Amino acid sequence: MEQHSIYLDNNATTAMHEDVIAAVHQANMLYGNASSMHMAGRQAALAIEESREALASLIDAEPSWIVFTSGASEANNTVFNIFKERIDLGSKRNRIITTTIEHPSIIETVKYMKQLGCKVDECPVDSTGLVDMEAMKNLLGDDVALVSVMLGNNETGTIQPVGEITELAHQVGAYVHTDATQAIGKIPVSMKELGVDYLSLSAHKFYGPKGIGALVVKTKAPYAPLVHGGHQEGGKRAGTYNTASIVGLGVAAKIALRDQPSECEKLWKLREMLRVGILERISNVVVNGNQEHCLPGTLDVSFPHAEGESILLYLDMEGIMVSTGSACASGSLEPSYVLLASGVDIELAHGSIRFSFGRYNTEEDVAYVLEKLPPIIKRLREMSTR
Amino acid sequence: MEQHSIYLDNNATTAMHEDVIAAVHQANMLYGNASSMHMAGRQAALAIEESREALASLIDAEPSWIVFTSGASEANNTVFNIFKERIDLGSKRNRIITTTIEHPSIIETVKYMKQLGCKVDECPVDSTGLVDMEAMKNLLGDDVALVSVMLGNNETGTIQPVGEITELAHQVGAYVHTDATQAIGKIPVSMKELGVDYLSLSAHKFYGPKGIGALVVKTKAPYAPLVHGGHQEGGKRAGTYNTASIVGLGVAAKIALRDQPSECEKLWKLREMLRVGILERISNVVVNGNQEHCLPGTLDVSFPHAEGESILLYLDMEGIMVSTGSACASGSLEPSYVLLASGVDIELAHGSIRFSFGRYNTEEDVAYVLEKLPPIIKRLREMSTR
Amino acid sequence: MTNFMSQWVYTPVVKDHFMNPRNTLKENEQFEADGIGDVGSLACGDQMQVMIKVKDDKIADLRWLTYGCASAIASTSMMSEMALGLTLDEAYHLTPAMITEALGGLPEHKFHCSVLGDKALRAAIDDYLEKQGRENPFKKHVAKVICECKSVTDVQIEDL
Ligand SMILES: Cc1ncc(COP(=O)(O)O)c(C=O)c1O
Ligand SMILES: Cc1ncc(COP(=O)(O)O)c(C=O)c1O
Ligand code: FES
Ligand code: FES
Repeated sequence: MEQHSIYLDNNATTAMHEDVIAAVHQANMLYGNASSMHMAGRQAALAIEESREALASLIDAEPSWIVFTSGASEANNTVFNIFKERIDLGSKRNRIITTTIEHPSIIETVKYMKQLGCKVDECPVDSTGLVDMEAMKNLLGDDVALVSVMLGNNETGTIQPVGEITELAHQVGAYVHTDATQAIGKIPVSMKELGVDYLSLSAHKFYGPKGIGALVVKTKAPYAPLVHGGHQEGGKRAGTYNTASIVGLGVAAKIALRDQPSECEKLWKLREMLRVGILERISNVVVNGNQEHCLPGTLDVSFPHAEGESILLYLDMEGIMVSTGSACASGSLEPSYVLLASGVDIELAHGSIRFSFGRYNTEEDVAYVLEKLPPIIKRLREMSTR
Repeated sequence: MEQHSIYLDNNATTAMHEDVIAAVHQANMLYGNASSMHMAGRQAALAIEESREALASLIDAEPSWIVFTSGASEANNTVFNIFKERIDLGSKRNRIITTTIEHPSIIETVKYMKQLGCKVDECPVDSTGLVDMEAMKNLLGDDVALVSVMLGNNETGTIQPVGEITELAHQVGAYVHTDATQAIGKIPVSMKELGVDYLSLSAHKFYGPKGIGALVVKTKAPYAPLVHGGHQEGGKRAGTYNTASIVGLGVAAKIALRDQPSECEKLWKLREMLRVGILERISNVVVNGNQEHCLPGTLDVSFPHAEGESILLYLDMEGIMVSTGSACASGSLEPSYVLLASGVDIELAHGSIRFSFGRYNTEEDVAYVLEKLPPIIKRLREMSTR
Repeated sequence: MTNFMSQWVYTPVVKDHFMNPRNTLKENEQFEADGIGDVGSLACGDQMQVMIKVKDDKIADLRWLTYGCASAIASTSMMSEMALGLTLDEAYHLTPAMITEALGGLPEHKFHCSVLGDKALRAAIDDYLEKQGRENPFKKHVAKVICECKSVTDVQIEDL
């Protein structure tokens, strides 16, 4: 029935790689509890340790730093909870710095912590979504416990100078976390080079399974579990090992390590084709985010006088899947807080469309979008109050 | 090479049912983000809602009560965190009651909360592991916020009178949580009949995938997320929907609902065959836990003068997989806290072996164990200090 | 999973000694020990007894019994092979590290298991010297022999 199915929502989640699907299917036979000493348990434990090493290679970290979690949301919550606890226990470093454009799993956690009286400063960003480094320097001080800045933004793709920020933060003795969820597999990510103490990621953003991710924690960085219980993950995260998904994450990590350079090139090419094509065919268009420091596959565009949800649904009718603002906000009436934080006009912040490319997209996909999108925008603009 | 592979560690985790494996494999194609409005997202969302209904039917709850989590550990942590937060915010009901034999995901959470100054009472159990109802009555009072009592114990299989406890707790205005993780699929579990306000479960205990479970929360019971972020699960638990695993949980729930009565009968028969066989063949054996109120597939036995890990590993050499005490304690020197809490002698608490049956076990398995176990015990006892 | 035997929790040497422990006291065996050492207790989850025969100040023969885990069984079995024929002096200075090395390693949290057999051996030598009414030239060098399952640290093990 559907003739086209063009998935341009890869920043929300990706389709699993066929090798990952096969590996997960196989690993579903490794049913033993990886904490058990018997054969079934040991087989599962071995498979898990192999994945730990694969992930460590991908992000240039030590295998022992990796704590598998149910995803990046849990990983981000865990980091903030570590410092919430330390502050609650009376640590003199009692301030946290983050930014205005983090993922909801940080934004909402910060809201919650502030309600409880925690001191959190949100560093502003410039009009392209880049962290305002002057503001950051002014915010830093020896009362800062944690600085958390995402690596690549899920909505605009803007890449932050996390290495630089880390240096500054370490100078005042603060620990640094980066949410690298969107960057993994798209750009090179070296935890050692970035110098960060904590890093979050989620497998389903790089063709792995959903419901599995990791918090990567340097050995000397403070830690406290969010999920207390059994001794899994060295006592850092309780819960029976999710063997099959961890295996899937490991295979996805191996593929990402192998393919990242070529993927990066390909994604950027498709993204640029679409950007140039849209600007050629549609007038009055605003491309959001920083166009220099940008994740290769992300293109976020505002179409004044055309409402985001309507564009999304008309595109969907044509078999083109995109998202408005951040996927998490879908179904809500909120304008994109990421764009608002970058000083984008509220009307533009309401009507942004995110095209996010993945490994299965082709130039034909771009051509198809460039055929279908202009009449949709035209139609909506004609319908629109002027 | 391995001739026998007899898995008797089903309380630790079960092998996925083949229908579950097939459904998960299929659902891995439902890659869309279930929060997204486009086609791929809606397909995933539909599959998730079907699972929610299947789980609701299994435990006689409303679909809207279900919050999918990464497992029972997270679900248990979430419940305790809800009340920790309320108490922190100054609630007059500032005491929690639980028992001495809960799963580590509660025991450790309680330890942590006590360190932070929270008032938690652990109700004692009798020599069969049943909650001491007199002690419970004495502990209850109008300062109690939450009573948390597990339904079936993972180690001894002892089943608690949760319905009765709930009535008493509700009389003093406390909320009630039960960790039903071990009971699901083995005995009938009706959340409405039990009357509890919160219930935890994990899919991998009833032939579903690992890394997925649920906290089931009545509409009017207090709630606060453990993982803050996106609007998933009605804002109750952030993180991209783990579609495939949720689908697997749903299929496992359907199978459990269908097969629970016959499974219960079968598991009890195998367990009794083994219990009687051991008592006939091996002298000086102690069967732990309550033999009347007991999960059908669980048999926990202490063999004085034979050490648990050694028994486990000798059995493993014969292809028989069991666990000592709770799986979480494996590799540690701790005696079983569950048995110690039941007043079992410390030496017996050190050397207990848990045989836990599942749907793939047969009478031949029992016969094989009854052939291999006695010489192992004999050998270890000969080697043992006398 | 073709090669599951190599995936055993412990090393192949540990496995061999666990499956075929050497020099255990057989059920009806008469063993006239010159010295007996007991350490640990059932309550701790590990208990160890070492019996020695001494000839010309050498360990002429040795038997042991344990209520202990696989690591305890394997390390005591290994210890018993290493100790046979040693002078009392040499035997007294066998260390858990030497035993562990001979086993090809033990997991960190199982290190203390190798201490048990070793301590029991020293206790047996102490017992022998005491029964002989001889002065004990070794004892002052080491901590007293008690069950320390839960408190033995790597540092202490290094010290021994
Ligand atoms: C930047 C960023 N951080 C965190 C997350 C959360 O990941 P998950 O939903 O897998 O927990 C996402 C995606 O949803 C993301 O894009
Ligand atoms: C009674 C009980 N509660 C909770 C859990 C935790 O489940 P999970 O490890 O899936 O989080 C388990 C099993 O490990 C259990 O047996
Ligand atoms: S008119 Fe429908 S969301 Fe505002
Ligand atoms: S002897 Fe105590 S655990 Fe090995």
